[in-house]
Amino acid sequence: MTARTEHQRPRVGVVKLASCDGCQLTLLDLEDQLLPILGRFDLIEFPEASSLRSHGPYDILLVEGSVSTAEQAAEVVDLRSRTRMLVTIGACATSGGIQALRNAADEPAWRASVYPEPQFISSLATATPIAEHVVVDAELRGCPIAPDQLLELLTALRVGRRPQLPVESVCQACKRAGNICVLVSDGIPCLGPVTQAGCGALCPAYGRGCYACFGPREEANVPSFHGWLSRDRAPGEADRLFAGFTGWAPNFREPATRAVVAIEEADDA
Amino acid sequence: MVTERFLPRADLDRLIAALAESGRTVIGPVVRDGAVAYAPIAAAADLPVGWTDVQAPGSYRLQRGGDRMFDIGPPAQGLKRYTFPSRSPLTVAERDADGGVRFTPAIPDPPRLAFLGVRACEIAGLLVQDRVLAEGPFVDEDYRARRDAALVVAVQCTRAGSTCFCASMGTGPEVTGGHDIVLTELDDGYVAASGSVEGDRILARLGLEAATAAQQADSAAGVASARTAQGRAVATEGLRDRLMDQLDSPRWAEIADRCLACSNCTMVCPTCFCTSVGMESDLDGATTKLERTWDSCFTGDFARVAGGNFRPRRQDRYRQWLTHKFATWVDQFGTSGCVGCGRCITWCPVGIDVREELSIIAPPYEAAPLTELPVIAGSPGAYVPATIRSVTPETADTSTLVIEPPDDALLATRPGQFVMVEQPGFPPLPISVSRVRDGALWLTIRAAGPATAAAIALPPGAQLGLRGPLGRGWPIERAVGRDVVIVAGGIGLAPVRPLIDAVLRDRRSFGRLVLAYGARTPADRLYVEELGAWPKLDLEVLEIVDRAGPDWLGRVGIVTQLLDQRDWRDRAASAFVVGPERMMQATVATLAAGGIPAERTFVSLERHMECGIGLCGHCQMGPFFICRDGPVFAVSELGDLFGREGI
Amino acid sequence: MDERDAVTSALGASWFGAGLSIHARASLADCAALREYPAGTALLREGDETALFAVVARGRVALRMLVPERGPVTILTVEPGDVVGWSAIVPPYRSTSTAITIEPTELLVFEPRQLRSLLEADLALAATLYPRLLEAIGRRLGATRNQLLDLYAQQAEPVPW
Amino acid sequence: MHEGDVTPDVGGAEEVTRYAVRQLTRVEGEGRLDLSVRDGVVHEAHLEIFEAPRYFEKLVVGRDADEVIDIVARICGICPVAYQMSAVHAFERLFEVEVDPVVHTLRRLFYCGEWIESHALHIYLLHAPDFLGYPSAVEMAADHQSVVERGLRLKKLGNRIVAILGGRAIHPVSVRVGGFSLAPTRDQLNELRADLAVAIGEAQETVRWTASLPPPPYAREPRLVALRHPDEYPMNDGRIVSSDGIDVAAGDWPAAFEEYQVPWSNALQARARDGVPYLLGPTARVTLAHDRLHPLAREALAETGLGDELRTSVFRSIVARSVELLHAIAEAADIVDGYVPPAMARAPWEPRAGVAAWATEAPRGLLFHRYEVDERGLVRRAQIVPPTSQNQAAIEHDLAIFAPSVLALPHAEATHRLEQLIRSYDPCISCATHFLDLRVDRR
Repeated sequence: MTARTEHQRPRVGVVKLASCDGCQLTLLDLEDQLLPILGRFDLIEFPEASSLRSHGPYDILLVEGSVSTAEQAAEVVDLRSRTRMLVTIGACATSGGIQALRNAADEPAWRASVYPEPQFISSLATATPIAEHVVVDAELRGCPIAPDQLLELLTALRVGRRPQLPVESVCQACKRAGNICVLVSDGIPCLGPVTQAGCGALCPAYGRGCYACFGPREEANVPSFHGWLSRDRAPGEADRLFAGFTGWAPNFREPATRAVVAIEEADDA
Repeated sequence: MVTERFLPRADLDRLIAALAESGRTVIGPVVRDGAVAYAPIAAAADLPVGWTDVQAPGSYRLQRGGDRMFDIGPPAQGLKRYTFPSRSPLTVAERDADGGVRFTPAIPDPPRLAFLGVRACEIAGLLVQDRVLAEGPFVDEDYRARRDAALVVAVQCTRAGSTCFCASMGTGPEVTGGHDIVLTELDDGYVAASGSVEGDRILARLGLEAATAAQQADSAAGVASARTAQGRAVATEGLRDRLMDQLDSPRWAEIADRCLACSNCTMVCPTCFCTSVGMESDLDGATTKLERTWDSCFTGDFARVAGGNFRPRRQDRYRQWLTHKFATWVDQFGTSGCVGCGRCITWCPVGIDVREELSIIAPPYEAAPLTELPVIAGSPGAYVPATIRSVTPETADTSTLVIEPPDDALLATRPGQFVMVEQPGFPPLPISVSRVRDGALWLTIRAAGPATAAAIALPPGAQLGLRGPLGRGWPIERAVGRDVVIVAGGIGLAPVRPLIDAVLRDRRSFGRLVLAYGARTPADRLYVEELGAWPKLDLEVLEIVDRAGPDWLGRVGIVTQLLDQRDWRDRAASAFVVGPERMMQATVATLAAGGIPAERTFVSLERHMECGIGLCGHCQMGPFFICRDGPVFAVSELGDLFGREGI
Repeated sequence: MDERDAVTSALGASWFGAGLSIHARASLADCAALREYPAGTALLREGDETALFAVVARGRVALRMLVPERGPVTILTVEPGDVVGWSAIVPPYRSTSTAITIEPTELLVFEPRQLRSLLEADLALAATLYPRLLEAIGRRLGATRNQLLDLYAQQAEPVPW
Repeated sequence: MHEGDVTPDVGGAEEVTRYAVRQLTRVEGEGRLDLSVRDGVVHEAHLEIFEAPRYFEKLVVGRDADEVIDIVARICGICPVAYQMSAVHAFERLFEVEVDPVVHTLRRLFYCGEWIESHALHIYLLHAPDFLGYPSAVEMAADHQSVVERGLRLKKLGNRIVAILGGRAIHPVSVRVGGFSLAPTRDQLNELRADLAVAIGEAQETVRWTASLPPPPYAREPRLVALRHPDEYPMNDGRIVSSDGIDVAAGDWPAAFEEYQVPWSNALQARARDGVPYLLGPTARVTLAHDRLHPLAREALAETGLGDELRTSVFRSIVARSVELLHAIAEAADIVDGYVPPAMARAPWEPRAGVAAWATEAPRGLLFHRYEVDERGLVRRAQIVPPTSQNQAAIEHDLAIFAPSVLALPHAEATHRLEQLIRSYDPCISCATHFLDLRVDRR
């Protein structure tokens, strides 16, 4: 009855660019579901977990990480050409990740300060999301992605329906969970109102503010919220809140850039 | 006259024990994570003794003050999460190997609770949700069961927070009903009175002294001070009309500059009831749990229809929320949707104050009439398995499923009504019925997305779940003795076919019958054989397509061109129109020019219909829930809502 | 009845002609003739000088445009009562589409040059004819806009699965 | 490219055979082994790390301590807790924060969770397939389903511990300077009891099982380095000691070690100031802190009867890892049993200027952090030395010794053996915060 039947198992690949491996590890973290999934999907490329390699073609390719070197920029185009459905997983792939903050900075200077022999480094001046290089069919947000969303994506792909990936705010999930708002009741800066849900409103549940792992939600009214947060804070502090793991996402980019530039200036001083 | 007794402070534990005795869990205010919230309590010591709160737009702070137990404003969230949980199971849908389906609706299993320390505004919130969920045309059984199983011990407010405005909404601070016991706190104890038989029984068991005149006077004075202490009021006189007159106010855009559309206001509101159906299915989609969760009209995909989002802008969403809360709610439920608890003000991350916005958007004038709605039964989890008899392709992307329901209820579907179709693994779909014949429902479905595509891919013999019949159908009686003009665009021919069947069955009761049908291309025309056969039954068929190749010898253009040279003035005609909203607007204008009045022009609105019975809120348009009050409306009913942006 | 009466009554019976004054109908009738065309007759060719201005009395005329790779596409059919060839009296007097009869069709035909000189000579006639003509073109424009919206097209957003 | 391609390349008169593992699989992150041999003599051994640079040392500049804790977790998705632990302890030492003793215990539980998850992942899903001759745990599961399922159960338990304390298994959110933003309730931890009890048995079984896996013949005497603490098995506290006398405070790593760059490698490496390569991780800890192991772990280790071989054969690291898996589970069970929530989940603190430096024991070995902090508590400079870049010299050293013994084998097999040797170190290459361009010497 489902859109796909047993005999045609989708060929799946899992690859990474510049990232921490956490999002692809999430697949292995689906412990209880892992073997059932491997029975229904043909995992033909997953170097972190298997010595079997394949160049595809892939029905589904999960891509982790951001494009940070010239090789990766070429690789992602090549991967796209061998993939039917390309899914970016995690903040690095969907918005560039925290390393994308260098896009707002003087990258050669960063290089020189981290490496004794910067001339040996081959790295692009920018770290950019996959969608800035090739067409992306679907994305899983998060730093890291949520295991239940990964499972929902795989289930939806198999059943042949649209996956349920809510675009609601973290606040909505937070209130549903019955948490007390840390922003209103404690004045703790929390990006929940402008951040897409998916994490289960973890940080407020653990008594701290949301730092936007899942990135800006649709209609994120950053100027208004930034203004409100700036009322009782030192200049620039509100900017830094947005300069996180999804700081390069279009809606956060402006304050995040201001934060990086301010830090650079303080550093030079 | 209820006798007022006196409960000494030390005896509050006896009251709590008495409440717990009957096996109830006592829910009261407690201090948690820097605020007061409702939670289970074992004794008076769990209450916020000596705490008070300072609430302001976008701010909530606890502070020490006095040594009273209930000297606090509305807790962080209301009792809604106990009577209408943020997530609740609807049904489990399963499909077996040979295509059969099985549905196991969740059985309400309400906890026995006793709410202690409930404020007047809180009770008002419960009463409003009673109207919505238990006293409307459809009843939410889970909600009703939870309400029936809960006891309410109210405490009248003797102080008011800066965000309180119950006095202006007429819901407090006095507790006037909806309670089993009501207390008023004094320094040394509580003036207590019962509001129900069970409440009276409990108080009697405690064997309390009657309250002295002085104690009664103190209590009355305390409540009075809470009333006078309330700050900025809301002018409720004629608020409904004042607000609806301001749909084009420039203020909406200004609010949108501040509003984060984060939905906190709707989540903390004690009356907001909008929900969405979520799914959890196993890897094969064979077993699917349907779960209902709180949703919000501020969220992006809440108002998403097949064609996109009909409330794309924050200003549309804020307008929907505010006008619903204070205006269209009155049309729908005969009461305001706001109880003046002020939570939406306190818990707004950017401190937007509805009292201020209302005073700016809709300055006062006189009052408005209320409307009532009939009561009928129904429940969002109640699907019945139905077996597919045949599947007939109509066009490249559209097929007609002939489905046999297990009982006759669905066969009573009237022309223009729809049913909810649920397939395990997919979200429920509202589908207009395109014919009822030979003990079967005919559903003509266009593959507009994965769920619809999967539905028409099902083989004969397979099953799917049906719920219905739902909605208000075509008012055929309004056309008897008149000419009948039926105008359909695209897939819209499906919902009018039962109407055509009906008028042809009783041909002599009507005058001229005209069907004007517009399709995208000749290949997209539905029911081609019938289009050829109907003229023989004295139904004039006019067809036109948007675009065509040289081999098409019929008309090309838009559907209004079939009608714009016609005049109906001499023969009082009725018109029935269904198609894309834009097409219906153009058609209604043409028909009006031809002399058919708005009162006799009926349209079927295709809106996002989630639960099918108006309980989830997705389908709202102004005062209407399309799937409950519609989908068929007289154009005169819709007024200027018809075709307005962002409604 | 004679040709001229037939022309006058046909004009009066049409949606287009019904909106004109008696005087206008009379003077127009002087330069008009009723003609029959079999199905498939090309009345006008897109881009050519407009060969005739006509009111459709009976039948159906398809207005077509040629789209490379897709062949001729019918974008509108002109029904009885409406006009075809309006570009005959609007500069630069060239047809905006190809007009072909797709049924046996009877037209009330006006010879372009004769009609134009008549309109230049009789300003009263021009003052009643042009508004009606604009109304006809306006309705056609409105219809075309609605067609542009492609209202019956697949509404669902495209998704990769 | 598939692994094991031969790219012969003639240099001068002599034949150079290059064993190139184009991309190391079943390691976290992207690395490559490049070994060139002349006349049967290992000429060069390169472990090249081509993980793209992410500049974490710069990303933490201008941030306060709690921000840094969130940021450094992202260096590695496999061992985020380790990065948070090294950072939080470094800052607490500088700010002289008095943390609640229960918080100290909870952090050990937290680390136990990560060790369990990381060790189970490596033992069962990444390393065991080498010994049993499978390309991955997927194929292995076909013949040994119950074994793989046991591994997944253990892994899941580790994830649950981290998730209960930190909200989620990867990049947890609760670690703050002074303690935790929220401490778990007794009930939350009690939910782990039953599973921990079962896991102890499964971990004992794991030790027996891995000890039975036959290693390729190989022996050498490595210098071992790990933390040592008077009464705790090394995790968050203690002094940095070596098998040959190095003994410095956890914050004084630079006193005995240094980072440097070698022309034939493309990753910044670390070495002892005396230049001798050294080995970190389970083997080093189990050897140097043998007497601090949980009794159950010590017992299970004794049963294996491996003795010196555990230290001298790199291929036995899977056994050392299993012993630590058992230790972590047993200690976690003890902590859960005796748990009473802290009086103060998060101690108050004031920032101060100075150098915050500390080292803790990541699953893969010693992880050193050093931050220069200004008076507002903002980081001005940072240095992060992950275990893999410290182990790299030792890995290459081993490759040079081990390679000749497999050169006689068919090329693919030899390549596989060499890769297996590298995997024995459980290299976590994503952790390589530094990166240098690949340069192959083509004389």
